[in-house]
Amino acid sequence: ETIKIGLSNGWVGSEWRTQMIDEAKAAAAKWKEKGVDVEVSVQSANVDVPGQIAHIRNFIAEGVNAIIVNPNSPTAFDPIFSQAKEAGILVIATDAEVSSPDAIYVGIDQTAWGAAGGKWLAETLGGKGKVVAINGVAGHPANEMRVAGYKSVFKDHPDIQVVNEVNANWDQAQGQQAMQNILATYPDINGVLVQDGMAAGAWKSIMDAGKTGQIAATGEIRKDFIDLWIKQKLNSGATVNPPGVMASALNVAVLMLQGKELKEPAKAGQYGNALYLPIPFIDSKNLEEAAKQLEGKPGYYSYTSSLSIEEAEALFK
Amino acid sequence: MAETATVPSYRRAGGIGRVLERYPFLPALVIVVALLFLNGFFSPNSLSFRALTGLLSTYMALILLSIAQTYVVYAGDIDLSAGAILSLVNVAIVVLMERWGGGAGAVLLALAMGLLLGLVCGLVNGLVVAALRLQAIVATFATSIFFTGLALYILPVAGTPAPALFWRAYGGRFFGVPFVFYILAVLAILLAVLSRTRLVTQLLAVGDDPQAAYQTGLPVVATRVKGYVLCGLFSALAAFCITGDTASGDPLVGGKMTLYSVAAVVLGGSALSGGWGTVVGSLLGALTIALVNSVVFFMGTPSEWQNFVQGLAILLVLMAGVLAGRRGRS
Amino acid sequence: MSRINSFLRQPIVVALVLIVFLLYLGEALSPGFATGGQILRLLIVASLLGIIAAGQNVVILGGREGIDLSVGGVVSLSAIIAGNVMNGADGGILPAVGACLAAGAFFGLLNGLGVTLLRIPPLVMTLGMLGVLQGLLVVIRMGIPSGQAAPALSRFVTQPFAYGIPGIIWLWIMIGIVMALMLNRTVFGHRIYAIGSNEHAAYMAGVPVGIIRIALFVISGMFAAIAGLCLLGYSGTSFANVGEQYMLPSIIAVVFGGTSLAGGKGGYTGTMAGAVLLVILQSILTTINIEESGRQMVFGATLLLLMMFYGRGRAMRA
Amino acid sequence: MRIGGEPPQTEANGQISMSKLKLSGVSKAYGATLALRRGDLEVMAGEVHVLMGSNGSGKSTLCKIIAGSVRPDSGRILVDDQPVTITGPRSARAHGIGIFYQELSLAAHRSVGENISLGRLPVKAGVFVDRSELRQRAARYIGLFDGVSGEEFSAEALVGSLRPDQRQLVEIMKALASEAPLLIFDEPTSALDRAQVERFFEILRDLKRRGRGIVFISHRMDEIKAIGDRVTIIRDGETITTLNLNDTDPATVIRLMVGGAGDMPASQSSVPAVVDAERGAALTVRNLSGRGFSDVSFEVARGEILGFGGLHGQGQSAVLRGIFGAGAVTSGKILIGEESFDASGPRKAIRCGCAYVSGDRARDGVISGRPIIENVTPIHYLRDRLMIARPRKLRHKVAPALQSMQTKFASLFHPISSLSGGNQQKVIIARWLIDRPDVLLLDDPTKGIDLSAKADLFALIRQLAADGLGIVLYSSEDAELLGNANRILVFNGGSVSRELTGADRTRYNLYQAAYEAA
Ligand SMILES: Nc1ncnc2c1ncn2[C@@H]1O[C@H](COP(=O)(O)OP(=O)(O)OP(=O)(O)O)[C@@H](O)[C@H]1O
Ligand SMILES: Nc1ncnc2c1ncn2[C@@H]1O[C@H](COP(=O)(O)OP(=O)(O)OP(=O)(O)O)[C@@H](O)[C@H]1O
Ligand SMILES: [Mg+2]
Ligand SMILES: [Mg+2]
Repeated sequence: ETIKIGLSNGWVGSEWRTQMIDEAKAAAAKWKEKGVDVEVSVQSANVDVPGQIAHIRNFIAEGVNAIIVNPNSPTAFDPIFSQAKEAGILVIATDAEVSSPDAIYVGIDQTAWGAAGGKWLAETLGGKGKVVAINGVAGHPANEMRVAGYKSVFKDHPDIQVVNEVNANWDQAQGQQAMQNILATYPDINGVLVQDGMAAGAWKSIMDAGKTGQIAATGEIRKDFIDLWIKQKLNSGATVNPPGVMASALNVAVLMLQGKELKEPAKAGQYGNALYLPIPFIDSKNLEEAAKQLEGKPGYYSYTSSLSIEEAEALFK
Repeated sequence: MAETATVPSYRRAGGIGRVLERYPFLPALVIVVALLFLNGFFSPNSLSFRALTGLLSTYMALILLSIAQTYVVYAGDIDLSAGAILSLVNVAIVVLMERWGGGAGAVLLALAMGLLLGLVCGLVNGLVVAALRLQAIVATFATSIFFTGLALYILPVAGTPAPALFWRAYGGRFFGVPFVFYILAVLAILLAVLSRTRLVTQLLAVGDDPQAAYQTGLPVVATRVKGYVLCGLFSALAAFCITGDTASGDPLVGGKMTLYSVAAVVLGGSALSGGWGTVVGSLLGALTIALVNSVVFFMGTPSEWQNFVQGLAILLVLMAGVLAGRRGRS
Repeated sequence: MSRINSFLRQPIVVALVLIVFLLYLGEALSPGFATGGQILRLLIVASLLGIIAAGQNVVILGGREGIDLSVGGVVSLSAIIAGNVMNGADGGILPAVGACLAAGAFFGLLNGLGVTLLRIPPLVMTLGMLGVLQGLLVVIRMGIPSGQAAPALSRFVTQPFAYGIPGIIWLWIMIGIVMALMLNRTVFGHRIYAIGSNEHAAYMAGVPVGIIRIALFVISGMFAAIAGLCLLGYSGTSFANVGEQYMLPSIIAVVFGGTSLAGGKGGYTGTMAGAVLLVILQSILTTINIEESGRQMVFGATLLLLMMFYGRGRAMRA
Repeated sequence: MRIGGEPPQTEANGQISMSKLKLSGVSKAYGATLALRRGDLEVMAGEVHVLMGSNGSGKSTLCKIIAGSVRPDSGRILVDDQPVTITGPRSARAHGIGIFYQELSLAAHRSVGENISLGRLPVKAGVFVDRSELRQRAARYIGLFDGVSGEEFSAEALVGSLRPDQRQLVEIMKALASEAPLLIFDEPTSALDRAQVERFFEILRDLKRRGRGIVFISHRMDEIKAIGDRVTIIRDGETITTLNLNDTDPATVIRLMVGGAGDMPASQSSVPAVVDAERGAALTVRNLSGRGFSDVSFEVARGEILGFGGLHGQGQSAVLRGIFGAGAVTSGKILIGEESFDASGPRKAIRCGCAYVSGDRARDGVISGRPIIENVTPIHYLRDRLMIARPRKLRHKVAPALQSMQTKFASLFHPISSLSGGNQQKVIIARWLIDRPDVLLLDDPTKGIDLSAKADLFALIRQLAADGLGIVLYSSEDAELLGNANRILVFNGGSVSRELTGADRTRYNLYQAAYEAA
């Protein structure tokens, strides 16, 4: 009997999302190898919130068994998810948490993600120094959680002074411009906390300003950047938000549809519906290893990890 | 002195042209019906009463936003801040409802405040564009940044849930009929009433040729301001719908909807240059956008092609809307 | 006296005065803002915007509600194509330039054909094209590996090239000169203004209106492509949707430069000043330490305030 | 009758509330252009007061000041001897002033009926348009022009789909519908045919009888004689004098209008009926059909001025546009000289030596907002296939062309919009004179041009003919045709109904031919 799973992705602005979908499809193929017929149907396009709600409606109309969604809003899906549940559909959110009690979240803890970067920076700077933060889209939940994460870490390091925080909308070029402006007005900063693709941009500005050796800044996980990291011997550390989260979520979904029960029910997070996955971290210690995983991949390919079927099974009774 | 005299070439409309002159939204209607048919062909389920109700309740916000946009387009203006107004009203009412306890009274009061907020935003746009005479595209882009900032100030991060009373009513049924159909009915009456007002005729006359309208003695500035106010009010109504459908506040929720609303207006056969159009067309235009998105999926388009096919389909329908609208006018 | 007055009212003079004022303000708010090096770096960003705005400018000058919303998509596409063609090798620069210009010209041509042959309003045509381009970017990225900027290109954009000034700024200055010559000293330029002021009269005077308008969109596409290429040099690698953030700012730069959105009136020199003005304003906002919501409100309000200096429509009563 | 919502300004039987309007010392400058230096005017109830002055003398400016759409710099306006401030068109209406604008003030996508009432939309319940009142009003005013407004003219027709003369009728109806005690008509007849003008004059006379005051502007002497009571003459923005038309003769009026020089239009009696046949044909048209005309054939010899006559919109303009490549041609043959050509567009036609001047200069001619010189050079650039523009180098070619028509301008680099309508038209004509064309197509070129400018223009046209050009002249004024054309083709229903040659070229025959099949 076929298990039908709908994947909804509401934003196609980055390669990370593409890789996320690809890995989820690959995970479905793995199930086929094991004799479980998992069929995915994908909706992936730039849509607004109503557009993504329409994605879910389409899946309900199609009669899928489970829906995995990378949501454009944390709370906007409550009503539609409850409709999905009424229709007997399992709903899993990934990459960004949702408030709906009718869904579970399988992915990383964005707050912990932010905290990991903050922790690395604080330790690298020896607990003191001037720091700036370049954040993503203001008002976006993932961004706000990450910000909360590093802030909580810095609370324990009173000598770390956050001199400015700017938003560069997860856009590499904007991150680069923001860094440029920051370097001009705060020439004496020691550390930079910057998220995802913007890190490549920020580092570009740092290198252009000839301050590569003087500044520690968080990095990112695309092959392009990791190559640069090694070559330029950057003082960097990158928290990994692996594009494999959707694949992990898919594995969990299949097992749940097979009637298995989680050992520890998904009860974590602010909404009490999260199952958090481990967050890998890349720094000078395991940089070479990360580079090895990415060998031969295209430049935009992100370092990834996901629960294998076996690892997922281990989570269940 | 020369600008005022440019009047379009004189040509008689033929048979089809005449029908289109009367019912400019006809092409949009044909497209919507065709898309519904395609949807049903690829996925019969998607034409079920339940699915159609869902479609309406999800896209009611875009429908209202497109109607909002239509009234400024009537006068030859444009409002790139409509989506930002929607976001602002969305977060404002959600926060107010929560603060006031989420009861029926709180909900109604918050909605009233939401309408007022929409009105004020529209007024700001109107004053900036019509009274200060700034160019509409850039000025409303600037106000959209301002409104978004305000929305972020009110609700820094997406989240606060709307009271269950509110969204359950929006998604619920009364006497066995889904609530959105009541909305649709009220909307139909409202639009019919509005279309008979002097304001709409004046908006269209102003959009046709502002200088001529002024010389005729029409209150051009006041009319354009009223158009923006109407747009603000309908944007607020759109915000109510999105709040009903999403049950939460999100300061960025309307960001992408603005350009869709402009597209919907064009799809409906209205002229962006003003003076010509219908709100029914815009309603159908919004439905077209909704249906294109799902048809592309139900057709089984591979995921990496979905955005492209949608983009292409919308471009083609936009062209069709413009060409048909032109036949109606000439 | 009235001559001085009208000189002071020229958009470009207004822009220059505002630029100086904002630099002072920036320096006052955050010392170090207006140093030479930083100004150069601001100019690099301004030139990226300014090059896109050059295409936007001619399309707007050509009238009939001319506007090109697809520039953002073309910039992204060009950056992706360029990254893949050159893939980190200096030898790949020339082919990349060719490929980008061809792509930019192609989509400009499509825009132009839609606008002239089918008479689709430019806003609609280019908005639709933007959607298509965004979709195409997804498709393309699936098929080809992303590439790196050639070192020479990166140096050209970010490092001093001659007299301590980066190559991209020289390029921008050259574009400025070419644009000024084209608009004022060629028949083509006069024809742009002619179709922008009164298209039908231009047609009756033998101006090939359609061809010119198509050419304007092609030019716009090509400038956007050049900007995409430079953006690749600026950021080192190509990535998705780099161009989108330039779409509306490119229009604002044109408006700040004193070009009327109604067409037929304005020029590029003002637009260059407008681009600088906008970039300075944005970066002042980045450097002052306030909440993002506050930044956005200040930015929106300031834009409105600045617009009061420019292109205000004529009063109904003369 | 009561108009819903608004207090009635006038009664239907024509009782009025204004008996005198007086302007004194009104002035207006547009930047450096002094459009009006000192405008004085006194209009009484029950008279048709003609305003005369050459192009750019400030007539329209004066009218717009009264109507509130232009803000005067100085001067006083008195209604019934009470000083009033007119703050805009609405306020002018409230003071009892209605106007017909020279450039019209219509909404192209609204119906005729809506346009008629647009300035004073009837409302019910405070906010809704009173459709039935709207219809009644439309019927009332459309009825006034029954029989002369042309087919397909109805309350429901969209104004944008009407012919120019029909639009002018709508603007007239709109002015009438204001029911204002004082009505201003700024060149209301420039696109009307004779029958329409006559009907309009009947209406004016009726209004006059009912005690309305009327300001009337036209450049046509015969119209002024037919309808005017008094005339105020404006020269260079200054009111010269006001005269009783009964006590003056046209020559005096014209002398006052043009000032000291007093050039009279050239005597127009001795136009030769035939030209040298040896010079050969400049333009040959055989069995030409297209939108608005069918099976038109004629030949124009070098040195000949061929006139097109007949009522408005009988295909004259369409033929000229068709030849020039700017209008649809479905079949037929056109030869310029000996060479056959098919005008795929104006570009081709211009390259083949065709020139076309339209009376609708705002639409077809003026590149508004650009300098005068850029309005003169495009044809030269095209014919010489130039790529580089050197306006300053072209001055020596441009200046003589402009001077040949006594064009008044301050500098070649000032925008063309700083000139009056007539001078703008001269600039447009000048663009064809730098490189001599072989064929000159004139499509009612003097629409709205004053008498002395007309005289200059026709002197030039005859000179061009003498130099060997073939000229086709379509004019809505019989005098222009009779005074300049060697032969006249009278159009009716899209084809040539009659050819007038030699001694047949009389006013009577022209009338007769125009009306006989219509
Ligand atoms: N909007 C304007 N801007 C600048 N100059 C203007 C404007 N309107 C009129 N003028 C100038 O004012 C002067 C008077 O123009 P006006 O239109 O009143 O003349 P007119 O007597 O009506 O001429 P015509 O018979 O050609 O219609 C002209 O020199 C004209 O160029
Ligand atoms: N000075 C100029 N600068 C730039 N482009 C120009 C210039 N002049 C003309 N062009 C463009 O080049 C095109 C070809 O110009 P040209 O005048 O040679 O046309 P053509 O080939 O002779 O035209 P046709 O034979 O179709 O009438 C024109 O349509 C115009 O768009
Ligand atoms: Mg006049
Ligand atoms: Mg005139």
